[in-house]
Amino acid sequence: MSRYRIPGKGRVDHAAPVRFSFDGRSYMGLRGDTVASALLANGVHLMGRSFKYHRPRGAVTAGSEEPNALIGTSRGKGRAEPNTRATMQELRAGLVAESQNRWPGLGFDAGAVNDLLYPLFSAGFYYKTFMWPRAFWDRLYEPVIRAAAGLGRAPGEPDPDRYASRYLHADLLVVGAGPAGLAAARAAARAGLRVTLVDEHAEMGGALLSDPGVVIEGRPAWDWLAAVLEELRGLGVRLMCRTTAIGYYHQNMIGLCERLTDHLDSPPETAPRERLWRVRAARVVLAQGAIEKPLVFDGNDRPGVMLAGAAQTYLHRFGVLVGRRAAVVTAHDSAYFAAFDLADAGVRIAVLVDTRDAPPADLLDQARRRGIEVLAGHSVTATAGRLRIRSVRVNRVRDGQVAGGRAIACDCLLMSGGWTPSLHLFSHTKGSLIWDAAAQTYLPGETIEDCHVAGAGRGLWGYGAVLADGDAAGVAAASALGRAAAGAAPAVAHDRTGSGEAQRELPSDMAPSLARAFVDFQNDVTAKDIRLAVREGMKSIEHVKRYTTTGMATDQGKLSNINGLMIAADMLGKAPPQVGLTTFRPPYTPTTFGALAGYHRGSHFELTRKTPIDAWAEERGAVFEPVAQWRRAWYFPRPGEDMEAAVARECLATRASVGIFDASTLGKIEVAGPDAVEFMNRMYTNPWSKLAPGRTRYGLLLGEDGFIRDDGVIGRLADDLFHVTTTTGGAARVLTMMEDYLQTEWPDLRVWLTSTTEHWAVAALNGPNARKVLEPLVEGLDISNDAFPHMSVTECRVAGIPARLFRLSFTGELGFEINVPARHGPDLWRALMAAGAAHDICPYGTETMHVLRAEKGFIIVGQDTDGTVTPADAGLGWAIGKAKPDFVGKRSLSRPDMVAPGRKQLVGLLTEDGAVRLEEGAQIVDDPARPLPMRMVGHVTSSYRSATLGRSIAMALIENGHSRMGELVHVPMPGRTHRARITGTAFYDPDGARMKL
Amino acid sequence: MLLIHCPYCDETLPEAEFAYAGEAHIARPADPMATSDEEWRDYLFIRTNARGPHYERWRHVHGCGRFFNALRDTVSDRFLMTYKAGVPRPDLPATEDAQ
Amino acid sequence: MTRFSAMSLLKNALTGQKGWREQWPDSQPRAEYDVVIVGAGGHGLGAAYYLAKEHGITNVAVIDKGWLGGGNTGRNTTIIRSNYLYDESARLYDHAVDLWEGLSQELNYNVMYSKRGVMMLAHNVHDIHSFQRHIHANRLNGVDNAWLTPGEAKVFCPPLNISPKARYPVLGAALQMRAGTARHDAVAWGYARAAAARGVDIIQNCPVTAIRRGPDGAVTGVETARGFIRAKKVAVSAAGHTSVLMDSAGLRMPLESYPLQALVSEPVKPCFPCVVMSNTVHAYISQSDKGELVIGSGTDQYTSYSQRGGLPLIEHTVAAICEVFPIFNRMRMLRKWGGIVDVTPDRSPILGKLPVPGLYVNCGWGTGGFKATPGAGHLLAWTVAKDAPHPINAPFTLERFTTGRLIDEAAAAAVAH
Amino acid sequence: MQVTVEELAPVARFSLRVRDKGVAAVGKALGLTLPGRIGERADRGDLAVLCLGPDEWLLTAPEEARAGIVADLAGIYARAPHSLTDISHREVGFRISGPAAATLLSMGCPRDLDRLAPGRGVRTLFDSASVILWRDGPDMFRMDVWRSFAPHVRSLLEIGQQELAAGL
Repeated sequence: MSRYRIPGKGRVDHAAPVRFSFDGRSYMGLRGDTVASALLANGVHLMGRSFKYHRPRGAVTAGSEEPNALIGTSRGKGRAEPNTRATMQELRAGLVAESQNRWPGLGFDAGAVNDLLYPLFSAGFYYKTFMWPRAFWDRLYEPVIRAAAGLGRAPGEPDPDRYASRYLHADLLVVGAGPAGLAAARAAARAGLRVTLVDEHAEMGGALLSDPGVVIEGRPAWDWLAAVLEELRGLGVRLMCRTTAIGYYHQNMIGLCERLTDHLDSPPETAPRERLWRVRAARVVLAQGAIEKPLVFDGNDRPGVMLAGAAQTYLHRFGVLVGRRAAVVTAHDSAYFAAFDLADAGVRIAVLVDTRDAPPADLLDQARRRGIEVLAGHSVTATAGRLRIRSVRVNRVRDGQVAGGRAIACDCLLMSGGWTPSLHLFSHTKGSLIWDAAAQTYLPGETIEDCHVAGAGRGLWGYGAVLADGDAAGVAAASALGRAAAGAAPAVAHDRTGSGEAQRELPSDMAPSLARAFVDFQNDVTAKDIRLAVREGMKSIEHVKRYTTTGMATDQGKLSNINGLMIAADMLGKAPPQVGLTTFRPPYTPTTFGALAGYHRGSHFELTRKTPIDAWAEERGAVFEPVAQWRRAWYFPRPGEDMEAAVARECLATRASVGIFDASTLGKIEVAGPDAVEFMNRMYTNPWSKLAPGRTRYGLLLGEDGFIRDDGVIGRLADDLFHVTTTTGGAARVLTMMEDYLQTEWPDLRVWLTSTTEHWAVAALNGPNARKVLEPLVEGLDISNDAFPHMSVTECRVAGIPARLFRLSFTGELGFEINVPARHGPDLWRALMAAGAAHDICPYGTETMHVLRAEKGFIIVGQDTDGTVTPADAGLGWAIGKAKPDFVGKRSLSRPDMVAPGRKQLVGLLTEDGAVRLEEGAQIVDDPARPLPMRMVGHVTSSYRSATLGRSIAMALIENGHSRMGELVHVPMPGRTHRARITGTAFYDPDGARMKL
Repeated sequence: MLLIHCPYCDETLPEAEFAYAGEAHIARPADPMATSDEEWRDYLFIRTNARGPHYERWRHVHGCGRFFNALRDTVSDRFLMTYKAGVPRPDLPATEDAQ
Repeated sequence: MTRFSAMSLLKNALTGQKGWREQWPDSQPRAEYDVVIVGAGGHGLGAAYYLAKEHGITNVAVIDKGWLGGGNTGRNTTIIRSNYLYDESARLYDHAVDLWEGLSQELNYNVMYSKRGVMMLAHNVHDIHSFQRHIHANRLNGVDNAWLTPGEAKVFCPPLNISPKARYPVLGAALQMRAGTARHDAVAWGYARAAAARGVDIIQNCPVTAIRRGPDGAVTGVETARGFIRAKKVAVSAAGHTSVLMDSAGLRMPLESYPLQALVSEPVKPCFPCVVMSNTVHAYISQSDKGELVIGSGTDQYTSYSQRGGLPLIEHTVAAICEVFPIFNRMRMLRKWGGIVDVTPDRSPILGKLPVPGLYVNCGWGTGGFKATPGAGHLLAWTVAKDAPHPINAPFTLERFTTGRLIDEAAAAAVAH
Repeated sequence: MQVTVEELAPVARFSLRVRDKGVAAVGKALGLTLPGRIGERADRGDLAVLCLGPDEWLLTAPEEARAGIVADLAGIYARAPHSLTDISHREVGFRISGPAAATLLSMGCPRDLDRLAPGRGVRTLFDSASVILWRDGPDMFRMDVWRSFAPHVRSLLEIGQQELAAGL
């Protein structure tokens, strides 16, 4: 047992030693230790180096607000994380810990040279220099600055761990399981509320864990704690340890992050490492207590200098002495209790320095009884020691005059500047903070959320007061939800109350320019830096913070904000509230990315939608492309074929005989009801009244701004029933748009919309032999050209399956689209493949579909149009019902710039050299000889090698293109410029005879 | 994540089930072709962007599917009321000052 | 103004930094100015600086309801780039980049403009087409932007996951080398210091409550919390608060204000050399000179001035980052914050004169305002001084929403089908 | 904590849309009263009718009952115009049952399931998928998911089951 551990003391398991390593050295700790407590038990204070000056640092706290003792932790491949708080990380067998931001080692760190240059590296230093000569910034200064940045090292491998998330609903959420939180939870649970109680530490109890001497309801604190937890469990309260409330969001939604496995020696394989909880609580009680303030004096950052309350915690929770010969400096009564407890545990208290002239008599009395020398009205002006404090310099102060000091030897220095109520979550609610001039601290004011701050969080001190307040908060929450609740403020004996005074820098006889009195430990911001910032005109705390980086370290100012504010206010001669308070921002403590990402990693990052035919295509070795959320078969390469070869073969086979294509992803909307045709007339540009049942028509949909939004073939199955198809990516958008108009503009129309996209599987059969393949499978229907002409639709049975059969063509060949209920999709597909075998039926993918339609000059919305294209621009003026008084987007088509000359219009483009395929997105110019910036008249929207035509083809949007037929344009590419001629868009079978076979 | 009361479901439910649908009470002109370019611009683009109580539309897209109207304070993000589509625009609750 | 130089730095190092004076005075408003600029962000302060320097107009006040640089200037992810598609946009943003390059020297204030390169990821065929279109247009506009294969992208940004098995595989990237980041606060402070040195009054914590017009309809000044301030020219550069102000001048704007969130990780040693953007998965990331990963999120779906923003958006943003950079999964989010961005129907800014004589506006920058800071300030100053737009901002009028000549970059990157 | 997830056999599903006077007529044709409040459900033998919206109901019935339902409602269309759309193949059904059923669903469903009483059902969200969630009993839920979303939902539920099995 190490010389700093008291046998049998604390809440650690003395029978369960745990081995771990720090910077390669092996140490022994106990189950229940944190890394910090275990290292302290081994006499190790030096745990890290500061950000800027690389000064040696030790743990200054025992909690999540720790700014100094940040370490790298790891357990095997891919399981390493930087900047872990040694004060929060529980010991686990085999834990590997490493110090950070030092080279070659923690004891000797070359970076410490910065510490010698501190006179140069003042606040705002970077903004004033590194500007000359200009070129040096990119090449020299910035690389050097960046190389010096950061604390720990980022992980280098993907994270093998899992993360989880859940929603949780509660009547009352209590944040913080200290005395106030426990009392609140108990009162509310007794009244029958659904209560959740969370605490960021490994066990519940908060301050009680560090004050076992207090007696509550006749029981020693720890017995009372055990009993209360037992009762809460019995009442069905959800108790969550190792759970941090990270943020307070709208209407009482609180984000919790629960750490599930980092403390386990060997977690279950499938267990998540952390879980994010999205809690919605009717009421919230914030009982997060208060955070002890450091004092600001020269050398207040030396290893061994620590908050008094932290020393008390290490003693009682972990049975660890932070030193053998302690000095104490305080502006608050609470440090006396820490001193007393340490003294009673055998620590020699070398001196207790109180900045106040007249500390409470009873404390002085208790000190005297313990033989502790108390120096009231004194200041600490310096400390000595390189990697660990060796002595402290103490000076008497009378009416602002600082007398000469004397050095007092010590191996640790406990400090207390008083306590800051923890109001981070409260201020996430945008709640107002009120400055309490007496206590020199901010207290919670008004908030719009149903939230109540209890206990030390609102400035109360002493267990009796805090417990009573928590109990009252629980009662209030219950009655707010209409539950009668009887309060039971617990009686407390041996209470520890107290008060203190607020300090800025402690008075010193040292020249201010030489004092290294730290306000923000991690970022190495000193009192001097803050005063300099103010002198340079940084008059708001926001400016001071950003200029000096105080409060921007990983503790987010939990230790430094108030001290920084007091000093800035002093410098400005204003009251702190006039200088403001930097807003606390979520999360309360740094939160693992993985926990926020939760399940949304890898294949679950976003779902992939697959059609009923997908499995068949995969079997066939299809290459897939993502389209919106879907994956679609792109092409079906045969052994040895690349994409171009496969697509060429698929195109030729389809034009020569027959091809089959999975069109299931097309959006489908059933438009039904007596007013269906009127609705269609208002939504789409086309006229629908005269479309007979059994017939189909190409439909064009605009936005109200007049630009093309979507298109698709629409079939009229009955007078009051339309089968609308949309683009794959547009399906959801179009339905939403239709519902919007229907519900809010035309609620009088008797028509209903239903998405049937996923009810149907769709096989598109194209090619001169399409009918030969389909005919034998169709029951009770003549599909000859006369009986079932181009652009027809009907219901029938295909291969024994009830189907909706369309005759249409997106390829320019004779075409059918067979819709069958999705589960029967594979059967239909197999039947068609079998029937098609005699005709060498060729499955083709989206790329071939694109080429075939481009050869015909059919557009693809989103490729040949881009959200700035009108029907006229796209050459689709024919699709507009001229006689219709109105349809969505009609009015915008007559806005001045929509009819002005110079609009970009869709045309065909044929390169002079047919072997050249233009790049999609290539820009078009009239005069490639001009210097840059060159005037561009348009761009290539679609471009393919057409195996059918034996040359390349392209479509393009070109200024006034429709009136420039036959003209030559130029397409400048890196290296060379291509010449191309403007043509119509129909390259293949322009009069469409083949579709009507 | 906001909590939103759906006037059709008559339940207060998480924002995740809802989709915002822009400012409310901007009716499409009965005869768009009769509007001036400026009137049409106002319908298409001009928005109040109120700082304070804001009349707006939401859709309970992962619920009853209905579009409805809401009055929400854009400073606090608090919903002051929600009401069914087609209900005439209600006056501001007296308690709320319009910032 | 104490000039920053090696000498002044050394002198102060030896004298305990005693020599530094106020970088800008916290001025009290005077009764009248030639020009009042509403909004002391980078844009507004920049405009004041260029009015004084390039147009000799020094009787200028920049008025802000809070502290200077406390709005979106100090609440963004500091990405600077100019590889926009349309000629109008490309010129606008490239003009800004030109000014960024010499800004530290111009202002004698190190704004840490870091040309580390901005790489935009393509995750599907449609992205590729869209990026190719950008790259070709940029090349002919003289804007640098180059196509990288996945392998090249990985070399440029080692943490990138280019596995073809990814849900959103990286199929390539567009890289603008000249693009990068800058230290956002320093931009506001640098302009403030340089403008103040030329006589501009910077008036903080003084909310402008209304814009006043005379009987002839022309602007006469602004009402503020500290009384009426006379001015024949008023330029509003107040981002999310523009609608409310313009309303007082009887102008209704095509603007909506949305909450935009961003976040940073704990600081780590340099591991991320450039800026990466993925519009498809919504991931925007770089590493600050302090070592924090700076990550941009999207806007919440509803208009708001609350500066709160929800958790789901943060969850999605971080998931997107971890999808593209799986090694960051165990990193930790240090803090997130919210800004208010004003968005126009075509997501391009409005920068120019208004129908009201003497009234000028600079707004609608949406999520992209920081990158334009010097350019916007420069062009706003020109427009105010000459009472006519500079050719570069001439297309960015309010009228375009009446005539239909929108500048819609987002629509141009329409969704694939 | 115990929970099982199983995919259910196909059933006939219809989206029924009707309003005003039509509601009563359609109910009559179906031999029941269409529940008037969103989330309420009515049953007649194997036929279940769930009210999803002010003018929207979901009908589920054995597949062999499909033709009958279509014929019954076609008969009254003239009197009571409505929309009856067959969506049998659009969705896949899962049953989630066991003491931990609600906990499992809480990994993706933002609703307070304590407020979804047995015998009720609603359209809601599971992760990114719009689903219809039926509560058939205190520990028994049914979830209808669009076909192409089902594998994603199923896979998430399996991950959740593993978490519960691991006890964390």
